[in-house]
Amino acid sequence: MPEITIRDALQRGLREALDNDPNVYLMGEDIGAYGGAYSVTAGFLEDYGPERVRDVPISENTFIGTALGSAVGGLRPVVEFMSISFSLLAFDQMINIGASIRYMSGGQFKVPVVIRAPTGAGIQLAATHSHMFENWLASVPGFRVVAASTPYDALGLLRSALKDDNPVIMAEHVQLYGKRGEVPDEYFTIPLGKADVKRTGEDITIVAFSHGVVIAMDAAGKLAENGVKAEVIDLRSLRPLDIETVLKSVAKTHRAALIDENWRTCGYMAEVSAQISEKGFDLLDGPVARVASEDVPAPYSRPLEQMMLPNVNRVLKAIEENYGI
Amino acid sequence: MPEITIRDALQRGLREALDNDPNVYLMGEDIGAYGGAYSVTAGFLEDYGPERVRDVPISENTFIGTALGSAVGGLRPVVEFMSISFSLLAFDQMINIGASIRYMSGGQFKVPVVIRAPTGAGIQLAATHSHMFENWLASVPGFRVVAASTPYDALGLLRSALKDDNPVIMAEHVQLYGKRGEVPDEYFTIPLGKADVKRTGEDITIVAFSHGVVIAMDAAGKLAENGVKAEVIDLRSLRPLDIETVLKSVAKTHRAALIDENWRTCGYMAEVSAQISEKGFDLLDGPVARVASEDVPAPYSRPLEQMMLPNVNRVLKAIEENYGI
Amino acid sequence: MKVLERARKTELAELYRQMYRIRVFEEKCGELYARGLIRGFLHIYIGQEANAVGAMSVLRPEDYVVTHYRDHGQALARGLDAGRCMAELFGRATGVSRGKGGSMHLFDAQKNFVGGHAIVAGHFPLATGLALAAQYKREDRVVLTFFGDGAVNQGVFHETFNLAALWKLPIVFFLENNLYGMGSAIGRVRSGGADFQDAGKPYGIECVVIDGMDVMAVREATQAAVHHARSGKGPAFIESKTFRFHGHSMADPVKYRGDEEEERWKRRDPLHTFPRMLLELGLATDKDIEKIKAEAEAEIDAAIKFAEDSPWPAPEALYEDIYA
Amino acid sequence: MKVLERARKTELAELYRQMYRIRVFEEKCGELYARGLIRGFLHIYIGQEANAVGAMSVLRPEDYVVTHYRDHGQALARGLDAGRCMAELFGRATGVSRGKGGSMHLFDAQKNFVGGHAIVAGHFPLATGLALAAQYKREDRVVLTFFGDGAVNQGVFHETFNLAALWKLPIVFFLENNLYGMGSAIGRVRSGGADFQDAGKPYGIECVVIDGMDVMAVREATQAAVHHARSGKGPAFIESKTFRFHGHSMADPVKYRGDEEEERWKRRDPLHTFPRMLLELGLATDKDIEKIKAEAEAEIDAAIKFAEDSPWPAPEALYEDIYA
Ligand SMILES: Cc1ncc(C[n+]2csc(CCOP(=O)(O)OP(=O)(O)O)c2C)c(N)n1
Ligand SMILES: Cc1ncc(C[n+]2csc(CCOP(=O)(O)OP(=O)(O)O)c2C)c(N)n1
Ligand SMILES: [Mg+2]
Ligand SMILES: [Mg+2]
Repeated sequence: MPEITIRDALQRGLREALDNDPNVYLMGEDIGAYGGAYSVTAGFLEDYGPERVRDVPISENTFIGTALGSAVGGLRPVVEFMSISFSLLAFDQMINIGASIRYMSGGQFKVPVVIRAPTGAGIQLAATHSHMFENWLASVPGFRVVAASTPYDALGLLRSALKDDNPVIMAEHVQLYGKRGEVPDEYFTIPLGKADVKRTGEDITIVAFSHGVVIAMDAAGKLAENGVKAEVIDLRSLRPLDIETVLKSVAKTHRAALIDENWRTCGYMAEVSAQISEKGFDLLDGPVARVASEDVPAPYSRPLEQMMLPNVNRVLKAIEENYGI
Repeated sequence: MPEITIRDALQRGLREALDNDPNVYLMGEDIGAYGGAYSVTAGFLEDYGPERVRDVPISENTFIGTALGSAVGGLRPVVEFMSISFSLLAFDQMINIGASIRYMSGGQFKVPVVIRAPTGAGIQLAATHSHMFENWLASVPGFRVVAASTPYDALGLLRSALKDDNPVIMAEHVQLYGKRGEVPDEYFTIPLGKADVKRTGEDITIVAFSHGVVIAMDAAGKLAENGVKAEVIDLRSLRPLDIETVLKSVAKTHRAALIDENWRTCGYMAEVSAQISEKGFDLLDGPVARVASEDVPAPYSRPLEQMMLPNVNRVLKAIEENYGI
Repeated sequence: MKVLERARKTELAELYRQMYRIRVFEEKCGELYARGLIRGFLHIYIGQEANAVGAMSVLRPEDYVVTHYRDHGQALARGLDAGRCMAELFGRATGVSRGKGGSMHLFDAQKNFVGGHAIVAGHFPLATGLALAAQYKREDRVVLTFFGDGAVNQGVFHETFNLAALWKLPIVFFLENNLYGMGSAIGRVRSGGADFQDAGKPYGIECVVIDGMDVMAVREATQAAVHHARSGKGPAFIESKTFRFHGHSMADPVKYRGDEEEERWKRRDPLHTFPRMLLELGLATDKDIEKIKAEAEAEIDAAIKFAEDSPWPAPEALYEDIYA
Repeated sequence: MKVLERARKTELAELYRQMYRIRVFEEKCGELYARGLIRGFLHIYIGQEANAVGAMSVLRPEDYVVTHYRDHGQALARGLDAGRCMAELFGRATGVSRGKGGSMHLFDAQKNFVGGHAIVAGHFPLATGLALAAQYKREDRVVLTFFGDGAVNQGVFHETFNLAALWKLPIVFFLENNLYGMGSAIGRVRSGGADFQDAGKPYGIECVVIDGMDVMAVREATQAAVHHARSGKGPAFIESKTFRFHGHSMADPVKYRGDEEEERWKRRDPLHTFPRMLLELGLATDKDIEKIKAEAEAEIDAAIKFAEDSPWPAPEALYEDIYA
């Protein structure tokens, strides 16, 4: 199978949508003439023109809200935040219109929009530019939230998002755009709401999403060196959460470690940890090991930033502490 | 001891601060001529004048940011959101300036500001006006977040907040402004970061905050009728979280029920549940029972809204399911 | 000639009828709120009726209407069923939003009435997006969006004016300047003062200032504005000088303004001036007026009865309408 | 006479010196970024030096400066230590922000330099709040805040202009209009076009338009603006026409504009025109100029050495500076 990057996968998915559905258009800051801050839409303006590849003024609340409004009006926008950090400025529109207009109107309107958002730390952009709000967004009824860790998942999830009639937020980790992986030429999709077992094992379940999956796979590799067989679950979808797949694995391994690049306190994995312990109370041999970003604003300096983020060593240490393996 | 309402307690604390510290001023939408949406500042404009009781245009991002800036400039603003729902519009300023400027500058500035925010559902304001963002705000390093359930706590916490040199968010539940309770005339404060045992018991620990404490106390009363002695812990402070007090109680009761008016998924109690199970793994006789708001946008219609919110029956049912008591 | 005159008379009578039924609806709402049958926040429209009625009278069915939380007048003028609106205020299953929206969030997709929005200025991007959809799909539709003087202070006002003008979107911004945003007189919260003519200047959007107590003036100005937007020339902007006779919401004791100001505006109440004009010009008789009133009162009484008799939402409804 | 002339000469030489050291600093940053010693996002100021230098030259030490992420020029012109700035860009413990802020978040409380802010337009409320604090405390201080043409499109621009004008706050808004916000030529994202004179009109804030390639023009206009703000007349607003010679950030291949436009602007490079003028008017000699250059180069070399020799932050630093 051909190997492509996550960026390539996103481009393929977006081009398909533009080619096949005239109501799909792209919108975002500098996605056109500039080609996108992370080059996901490079070349699109040339191919699809300014009506379908729309550069917008720097006014997040309005351009996101406008995308939502156009979806209510029958279009299917794919709108890009230059960074999920800037979504803070658009939370009102996202939540009070995007997630709520259908409910508030008693089901009269739908909002078929895909919101793409580069997320995450690790490239030294400091506090204002290194946010991850997946946990917050995933707590909002009305949204779907997905996060791919491979090109295959990125394309499959994007295709499903583009078929869904609700606001779907795709959190794209900035460290993963260049990540390579196999993607078949044949058409496939990945349902929203299904986790994926990225590696099977019997001794411990490691749950992660987005860039955390890279850490999880590395950790599983290290554990294997000591004869410990880790199962790695890539949640892929944060809302809805596929807790069944997690519990099934924990029922087998009796151990769970969670990797979260959110701030630890009220991070996404707090919910997963809570659910494992609440629903799988009798399954566990020891407490869930939760490894997350430290509760500090993201620092610029590389050694500090690296300390802040989860890494393989911290995962191995937490597993060892909780389970002695 | 004299009985006063939470509204009275807040008024007393604010007047003290205005009387004693010339750098304290109040700012918010319609807090002056109108007297505040929930009348907390009624009469203040007359007594302190427009320089210290400042009405602002409807522009949440800017007036909150201006308050933060004036705090950096040496003042000690107390700024009021008309509703925590509208804080969505100011999240950028709150997080990227309020919570971060100290860190980003390597500790050169401080931001002594108290942000007061009416919060919560239950009075039929529907989806856009019934939010609780305590969980999100409590996940942000740099903030302190408190929530009082009694007039005594409200005054004590407000006094401490006014002495703290960091942004302190006071979430004030809209259903509690009129709640009465005893408050001594003598000066006292309540440290930020300390939970309070509102009722002692040996059989089960019920953890709550804000309006949830009212439900918890009612539930404890009902349980007592069946001879079950519940301990009720009012967290009071959501950041920092006083998990020690919670664990101490669970070590005694071996059972825990949590009440959360946040949406269930990634609600604040997800973190508390996770920490109890992670840190108190061997303490529990059964899984933590978590009762939260249903994952739906808040509906207007009264029966629906009541169904959405936690109540005594749901708490009792969850306790019975998990612990058979 | 006779035919034309009769048509004209009917049209004028219809304007009066619309204004009157809104007035009655709102008066009843006030009573029902006091009795606890309507809850949450309730913002009534009394005094401003000429705006919704005049403006809406020139729209086509396919045009979109988007407004803020003070939305009963717009909803009724747009043709939403009074009974289903009242049922919404009662929180009943038969409400226009199935009881989930309440007073501030009325919706009716059939009428292209896209809310009812309670975040001040939060409906601007939605309205802009609907206009973008119409433009993109080459549909012959305009968006008419209402807002208050307080909304101009929100940043999103500036952002949407910029975007709508930049893309020449078919949208009419209708400002109901009633001089107060809640308890805040404009001059206390806006550096530009109480007049908004300049507000669109930086975006190249001209403002037409009109008397919002005169339903004919509203109608005429909106006709021109809609024509402007419909013909591809981009957004139009109307500032209507008007006044709400009661408090901001039912919770408001109105301590921030004087009786004298209220009295001055009440003398211009369109519910008095307009029928008087019709009578004076011989365009209606006392009997016509009485008939309209009686019918409107009966309609609203029936609406209340419909609401009272309507069922509460079923418990399952709590979980419905979240996802499409 | 002699004394005055000498003072004048020294002043002019100082303006040149400041511009030159910024230029060298920025050129070196570009190289160091390519070598991976500076990381994150890096936005350099080359071409715009006359703005920071001219404007800052009229401030008093107690005045506040607040700017956006393209902040090296402002930082140096405000008197921040070049070595500690460079150390910040290297992420070292000796950096002005202890290595926690990086290029986009330079701070120095001693110099009343309150950032370095990376959210476009996000520093407006902070600047407004500092001005409010000064006014409230009856301090004789003004706030000078810099921003780009892209920032005007954010709602918060409108909100702060309104608030600052409403309360007559002592603040100078200095717009460096370099014609592009990242890859977006103004005309493609702003309905008002490339000129900003009207942008303050709705708030009653007059705009002075100046040539941002002429350090003397910048100085003069800022002097007047600061005087206006200092004397209690409220905010002042300057639009400076300028240009960045390089890409938006180091990641930008600058595909959205033509060479010809760049060449045109480069002919007006203040680093060429200003010393040429000094020489022509006999206000400086070739030797003076060479000396300034050599000193500035030495200063920046030393700054780099200081940064390179500086320690990384200690691990404890991760948890410090969150709470006061
Ligand atoms: C973002 C936001 N801030 C504050 C409020 C509270 N609020 C509701 S209406 C209102 C006044 C709005 O005044 P205006 O726009 O003039 O409309 P009017 O009520 O006069 O019709 C305020 C402050 C809100 N709903 N949303
Ligand atoms: C809220 C927000 N949106 C987008 C960005 C990404 N961004 C950084 S700088 C920039 C362009 C700003 O242009 P301008 O204000 O003209 O300043 P210049 O870079 O030209 O100095 C953009 C879009 C950001 N940092 N913050
Ligand atoms: Mg108004
Ligand atoms: Mg620019």
